[in-house]
Amino acid sequence: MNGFPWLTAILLLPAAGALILQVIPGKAADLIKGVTVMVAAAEVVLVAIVVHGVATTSAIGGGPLPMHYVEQASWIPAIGASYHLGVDGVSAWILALNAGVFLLGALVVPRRSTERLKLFCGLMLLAEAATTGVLISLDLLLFYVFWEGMLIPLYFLLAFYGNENRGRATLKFVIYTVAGSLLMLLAILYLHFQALAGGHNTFDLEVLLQNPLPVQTGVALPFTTIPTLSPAMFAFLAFALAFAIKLPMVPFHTWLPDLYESAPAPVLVFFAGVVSKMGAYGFIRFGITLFSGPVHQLQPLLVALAILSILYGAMMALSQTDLKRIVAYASISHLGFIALGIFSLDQNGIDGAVIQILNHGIIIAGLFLVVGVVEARTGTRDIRELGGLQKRMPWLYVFFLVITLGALGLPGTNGFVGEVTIMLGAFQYFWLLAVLAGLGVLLASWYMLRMHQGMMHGPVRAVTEKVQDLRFREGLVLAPLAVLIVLLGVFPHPVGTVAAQAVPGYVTLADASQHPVVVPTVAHVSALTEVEP
Amino acid sequence: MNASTAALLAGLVLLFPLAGSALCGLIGPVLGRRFVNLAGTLSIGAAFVVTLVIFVQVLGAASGHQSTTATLWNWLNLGPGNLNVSVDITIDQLSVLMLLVITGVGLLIHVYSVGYMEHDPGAARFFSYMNFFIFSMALLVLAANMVILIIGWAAVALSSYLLIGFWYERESAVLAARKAFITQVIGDVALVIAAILIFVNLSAVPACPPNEKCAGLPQALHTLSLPQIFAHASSLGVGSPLITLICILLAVGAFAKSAQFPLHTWLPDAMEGPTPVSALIHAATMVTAGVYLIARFHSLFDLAPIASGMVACVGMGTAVMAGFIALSQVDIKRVIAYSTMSQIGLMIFAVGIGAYAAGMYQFLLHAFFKALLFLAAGNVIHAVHDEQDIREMGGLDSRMRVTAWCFLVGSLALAGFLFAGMFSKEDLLGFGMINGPGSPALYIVGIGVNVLTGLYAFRLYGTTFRGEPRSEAARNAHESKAVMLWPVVILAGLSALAGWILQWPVAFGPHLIDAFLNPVFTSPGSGPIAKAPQLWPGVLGFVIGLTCSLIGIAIALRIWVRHDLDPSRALARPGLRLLPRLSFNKLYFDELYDTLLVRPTRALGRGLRRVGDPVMDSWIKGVSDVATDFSSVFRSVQTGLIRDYASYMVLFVVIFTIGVMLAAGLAR
Amino acid sequence: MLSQAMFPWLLLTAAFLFTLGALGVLIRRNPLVVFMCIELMLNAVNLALVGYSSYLNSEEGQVFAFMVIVVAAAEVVVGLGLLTRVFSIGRELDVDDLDEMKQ
Amino acid sequence: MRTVNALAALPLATATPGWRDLVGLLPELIAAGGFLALMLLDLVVPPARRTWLAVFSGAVLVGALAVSVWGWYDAGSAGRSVFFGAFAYDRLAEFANCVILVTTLLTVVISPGYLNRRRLHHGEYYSLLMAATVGMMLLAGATSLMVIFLAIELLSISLYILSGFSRQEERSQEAAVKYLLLGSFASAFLLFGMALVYGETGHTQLAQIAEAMSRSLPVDPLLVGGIILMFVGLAFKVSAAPFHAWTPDVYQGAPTSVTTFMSVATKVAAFIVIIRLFDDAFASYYSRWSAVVIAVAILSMVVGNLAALTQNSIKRMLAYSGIAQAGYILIGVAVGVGIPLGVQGALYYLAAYAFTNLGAFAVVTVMSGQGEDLDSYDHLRGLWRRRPYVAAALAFFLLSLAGFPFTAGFFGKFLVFAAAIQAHNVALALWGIGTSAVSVFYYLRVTLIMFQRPKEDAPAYEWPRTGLAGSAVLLVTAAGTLVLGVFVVLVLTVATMAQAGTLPGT
Repeated sequence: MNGFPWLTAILLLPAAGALILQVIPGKAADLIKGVTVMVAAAEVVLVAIVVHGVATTSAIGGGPLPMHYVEQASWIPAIGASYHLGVDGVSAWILALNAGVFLLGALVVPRRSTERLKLFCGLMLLAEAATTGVLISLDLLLFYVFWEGMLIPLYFLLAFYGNENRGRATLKFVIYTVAGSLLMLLAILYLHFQALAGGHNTFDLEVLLQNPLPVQTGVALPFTTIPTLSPAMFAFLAFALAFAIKLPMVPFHTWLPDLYESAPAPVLVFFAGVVSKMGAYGFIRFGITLFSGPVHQLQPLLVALAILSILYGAMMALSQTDLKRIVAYASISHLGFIALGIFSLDQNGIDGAVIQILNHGIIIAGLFLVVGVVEARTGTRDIRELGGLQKRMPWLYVFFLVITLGALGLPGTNGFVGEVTIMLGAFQYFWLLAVLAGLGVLLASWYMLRMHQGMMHGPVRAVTEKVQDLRFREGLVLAPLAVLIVLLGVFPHPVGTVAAQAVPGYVTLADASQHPVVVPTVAHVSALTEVEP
Repeated sequence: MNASTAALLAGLVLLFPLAGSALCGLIGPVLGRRFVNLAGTLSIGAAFVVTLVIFVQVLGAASGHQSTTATLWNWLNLGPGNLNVSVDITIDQLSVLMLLVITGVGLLIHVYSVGYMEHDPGAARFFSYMNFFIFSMALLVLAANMVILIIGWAAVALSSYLLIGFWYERESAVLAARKAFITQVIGDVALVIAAILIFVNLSAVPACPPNEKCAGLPQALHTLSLPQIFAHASSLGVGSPLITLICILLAVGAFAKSAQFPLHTWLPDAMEGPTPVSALIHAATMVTAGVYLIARFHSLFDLAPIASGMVACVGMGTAVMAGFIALSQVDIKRVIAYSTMSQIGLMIFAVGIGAYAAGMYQFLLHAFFKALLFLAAGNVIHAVHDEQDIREMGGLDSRMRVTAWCFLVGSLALAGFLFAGMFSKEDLLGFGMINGPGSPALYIVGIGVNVLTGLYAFRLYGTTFRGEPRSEAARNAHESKAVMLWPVVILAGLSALAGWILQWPVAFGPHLIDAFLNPVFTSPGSGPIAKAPQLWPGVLGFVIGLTCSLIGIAIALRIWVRHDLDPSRALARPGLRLLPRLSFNKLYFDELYDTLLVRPTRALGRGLRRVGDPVMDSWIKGVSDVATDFSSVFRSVQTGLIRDYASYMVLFVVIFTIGVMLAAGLAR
Repeated sequence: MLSQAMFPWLLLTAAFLFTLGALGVLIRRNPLVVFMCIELMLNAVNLALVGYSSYLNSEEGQVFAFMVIVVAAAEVVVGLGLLTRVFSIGRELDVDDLDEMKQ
Repeated sequence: MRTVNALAALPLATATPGWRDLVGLLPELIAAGGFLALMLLDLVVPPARRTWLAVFSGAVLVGALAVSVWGWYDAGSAGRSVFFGAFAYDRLAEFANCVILVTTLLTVVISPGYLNRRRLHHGEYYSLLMAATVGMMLLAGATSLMVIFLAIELLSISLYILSGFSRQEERSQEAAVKYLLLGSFASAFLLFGMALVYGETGHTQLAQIAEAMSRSLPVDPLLVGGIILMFVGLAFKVSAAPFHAWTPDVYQGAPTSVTTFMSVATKVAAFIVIIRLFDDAFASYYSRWSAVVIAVAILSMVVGNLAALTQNSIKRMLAYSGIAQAGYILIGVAVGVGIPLGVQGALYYLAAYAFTNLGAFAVVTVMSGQGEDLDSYDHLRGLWRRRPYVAAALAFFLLSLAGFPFTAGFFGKFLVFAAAIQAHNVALALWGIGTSAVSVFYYLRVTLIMFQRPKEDAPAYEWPRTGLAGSAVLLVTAAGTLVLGVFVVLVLTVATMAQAGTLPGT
């Protein structure tokens, strides 16, 4: 608060860092990396201040979603787009995750082996700026600009620095994300003109939430209702597609394993830890609030997809032999949990989703760091060739054990907190969901142990014959993650309370009963025909 | 005692082992073996001392005030109507009894381990894990909130996993650890779902009976704190499907932990761990956590007769099954493991019929003699150089006298003659006579279990210690050193005397444990759920049970010690021919699960891997192909010939003009 | 002063000439002939312009026609210059030869 | 017919032109003067000093630019018609002037270096460039069919010669002939359309044409035909499919600096006049011509993007992308009647396109070395290693063409799509979305190639030093692209004002 534009600061700091890098001679690798890490650390500090502020001060703004640190300035008055920033209990911890994971990513940038290190670090910083922007913008156009802009640095990082088969992977990734988000742009425009018709020339989320879209009654059947294909429904589908691809939910996930397999370690840590959470964040912040009607009509489908992601991801993780692919599918499964929590539209569920976003970010970053270390040591990612690492790398074993337990959601680790809360929320929507999610947990312990034991236990193999244990720096990167996994497992209170102070607003917004219900009329039918390509 | 004291003491009990674990694990490898031995054992000793203090406190407390609940810190607060969990601990007779066993027996076993792990390079890791186990077990029994209980529950499973897979270079150990852990997770999930059911349904006002109008709707509590749950258990309905379901889920959790049918197959494999582990975790304490759970949730089970009946049947069934399998196993530790399974089956049966105190009584005594048996077995294994096959042993009684005597005491206690087992088993069977589903049917089965117990107990003793040595290792085996002997002796003493002491004041009446625990188990208002038998029926039952045990022992001695009775001919009869093979192959449960669950899942995974993703991103290739085709079309019309370009222009001018004219004509 | 009856015919003539020129462009391969066809099209336009102007008795059409003539002349100058340079010695006059750049 | 005849009697040529009319033409006059002066200077300036010509023309352009900026304020929001309605002195015209003059200026800046490398440095280059500029400026302001025709021919003829400017090169000659023959063919159609429009309305001034059209229902078939033919002629100039076929060949064949110039400036001028005609003068016939414009827009987006997908020549790729961009701008035009956002979007897109495409072609020009023009994708291999900033700039321009945020291209697309949605023409927007999704690939593919190592067998292309002029131009265009991508309000306000003050203003 107190006048200082904190959010602008955390938004511009990484970008400024990217600029600073340009004046450093390309030869000074240490300096370049040092500056990057410094900027990342400073960002962490700033974000910490912001999160603390969110936790301690009371939110301002009488809107349905009270915000903190609000900044508002006119941007494109002609079309009512504004530079509107704000943070609340939902985004605060994701913001912290963003900064923290990025710091880790910056720490593990291979200083010597990266060619054009300056470019690499600059792109990384730009990527962080973009993700930060996504998390704090309250204007749909601004959000979209960051959302789409996020792709640029990520694309270059992946396309330039990935391994040999990066070409197809990045192409797939770009196909999926661009296709999804362009449709979202149309939906945003639809919302804009809907509001314009209502007398508001705006893209502002808070204003758009004030006059909700008309909800059309679906055709009621036993168990579910067939949703009517109103323009609102199409708009939601466009948003949902964009978010579901980024999350990703099965069946829109196929870009992810290939991409993770080809991505360089620092990018991978950041990507898996933060970028994939943007979809979940989008669903919470925009999906369920702006489109409560369509969400409720499609809820059965959405939770079904979430469960599908959980189980499908788990089964695939069980049958992979490449460490990165195992973790990739495991992450799909876990993100399915997050989606399940969101679409339960229950406060526990959404709280759990927010908590799980943070926790999964920590866990997955740790997993990929470990995989990176092991690959660097042994030169292989094939689980069948690995084994007996516990003997050679006891410290890695300690950290990896904690991370694994977090990943399989062992009670007492942070993974459990989110999962149990999500299951509680899902149960209140439909009991079977909790049971199936439980099955997912069971499978998780199976594939995680398969991976963990396959790497660590058994007799020492040829590739693991003469590997060294973690160096101090590597331990320094992994230790905080392990500590956090345990700490947030036994004392999740801070995360929970901050999230819980914001989530009720979302739940009430997602409650369709508030919004006007219109029976489909000729006008809607014509509108429908207009929407169809 | 007041809450703060309780919090302090409980905190200490938790803290000491945790600190010990951290010390041993992190700086142990640096500071060396002595430090590890000291830190590892002293921490447990300290915890034991604190437990004694607590015990005294509880004994001294006025009746009705023995139970204290305290909050350590807030775990998660999601606002009213949502999940609100705080780290609560309860100190009452039940938890303190558990703590006594955990820390007491634990201390002995730690001391024993100092000797047993002497030559193992991973001793530091071992003690770290063991201490962590004590911590998590203590957390489990102290927890006063269901979430915290689940956390302890899982932490126990974790330490068990770590210790089973302690020798991680042995594939078999690794697999056994994984199997144990995943089985435990099944239990965890069951507990979580039970917790969710309770959270959703627990309400302050008793729920209305069906099809009846109520004045005030029940107002939901949305809590998972155990005292609350127990206080309002009735709101879940008496004998209703809901509470039955909850209790069944709880029971599933208990079965997973206590290796009851059908989740029992992990326990025998768990013997891959070092012997002290088997003694502490897979005999004395952890595997009895299931019994504790049901006893702790008695006020729910009291309301769900169907569920309790199921529990009782499963318990007795497991007792029989395990006893039967134990008859023909050849690995000394596996035999004891199955006997554990069988004895725990009896405990489960006891709590199933509502004789909670009896169940805990059996738990207490069983902890003594089973730990004794395992440690003694550990001595034997050491003596014969890590040989575990009893067919390679024999004649050890002359070579390691103390161990042999202690083992004999343990076997008698197990079989239920003279020593510990006699009291507890007869006690709970006595309850079985008049309580439980279809009583006294299960009681009769229980009598049979006595026979079985006698048989396998003394088959083990006979083949191991009596007769002639059947291997080189056995021939020049020799007694273990003091540090591994004293704990055994102490446990032998306990097994021999505990029963007499506890039973002393009142013969055939309620024993001290009963008196001590009953306040916990009497749901407010009514008395204990299970009626104790009258005096003379009790005496009668006692005599019958005892004779059965003796019969079993006698037969065993004739077959395996005096060798004047050969069962093989009897078993050769067509009807019975199958029995030995079934028993030896553990009724083929592993194979069954493998074919029914494991293989299909793996196959499904492989199938999905082959089909799933390729199908799901086939559309991308399709799109790109179409795009490229169109691209080549558009490029092919770009012939570079001026006349072609001109003709395109003319063509489209014509098309547009005609089209617009037609449209205009239609518009007219 | 043009009579009402004749005017449509005149317009048709212009259109006919225009089409003729266009067809010539499409059919003929000699660049000079193609160029002439284009001139034909322009002159068809001139015809239409002049016809209209006299029909509507407004001068603008005729002015327009003059401009067209001038511009056409300029085009011819430039065009012939280019063509002579392109189809210099040793190349027969064929627009279909100009297909080095395609696709 | 009778009513039209009555209109013909309006008194026109009574007054004589005055100073106020000349003020309206001041920028054009300055440029024209520069054109003549350049022709004379060419005779006196020694061949070694030809750069002076560039400097001189640069000075002239700056002067014209200054006057245009002044004219923006002088013309005011209403604007006024000069030379008896033959020419518009309004903000639309001045906006166009500014864009065109900046384009020419930047082209002039990069030309000497390029021409010297390619040994093409002849004096008439600048005069022809100036002549084309004059034509474009006139076109932007023209409100009379005759002026439109004259302006188009002026710029076309100059461009015919320029595209054949490299006398030695076969390709350049071929390009010139193609452009010449097809261009005059197209202007014949344009002319016939004009004749019909004139004949059916009886006027050549747009104001009166519009008035006459609004008098009657849009039913006159000859008039409709005339409108369509005029659109065809102009669509050829903006290289919109299916009248685009000449574009790739000419862009590839012409000297790169010329391509740079004509790919941007021509489009701007032609689109301005299209907006004047269709969104303003012919508005009352909207129901008739809209279908054609929409069809052309969709065709351009589809053909341009898909054909560019598999190109291996950067110049051809940019040509096809230019065709696609024309399609996007046409979206704005197609829905522009009654929806100001359409025209505003189109204008914004034009400015964005000017900077972006100019930048992209400037990179090609600046990087073209002694031997052949930089053309094949293989020439770009390893550029990112040897010339990181040039490569980054090109990547930035390509991203802008693809329509990524933080670049001008994004808001260009955004505004025209918004206009389409506002016009309830979601289908059109969806076509735009789909095609731009496709376009992402070939743009990004080039960026990737720049980062790859050059092939072993093929010798790496010899890139010349960027030089002060080159870097300056790249800097300006990149900055422009970025500014238009972030501080939208600046240019959007300008576009709004320009759209508001359009003459004849029906």
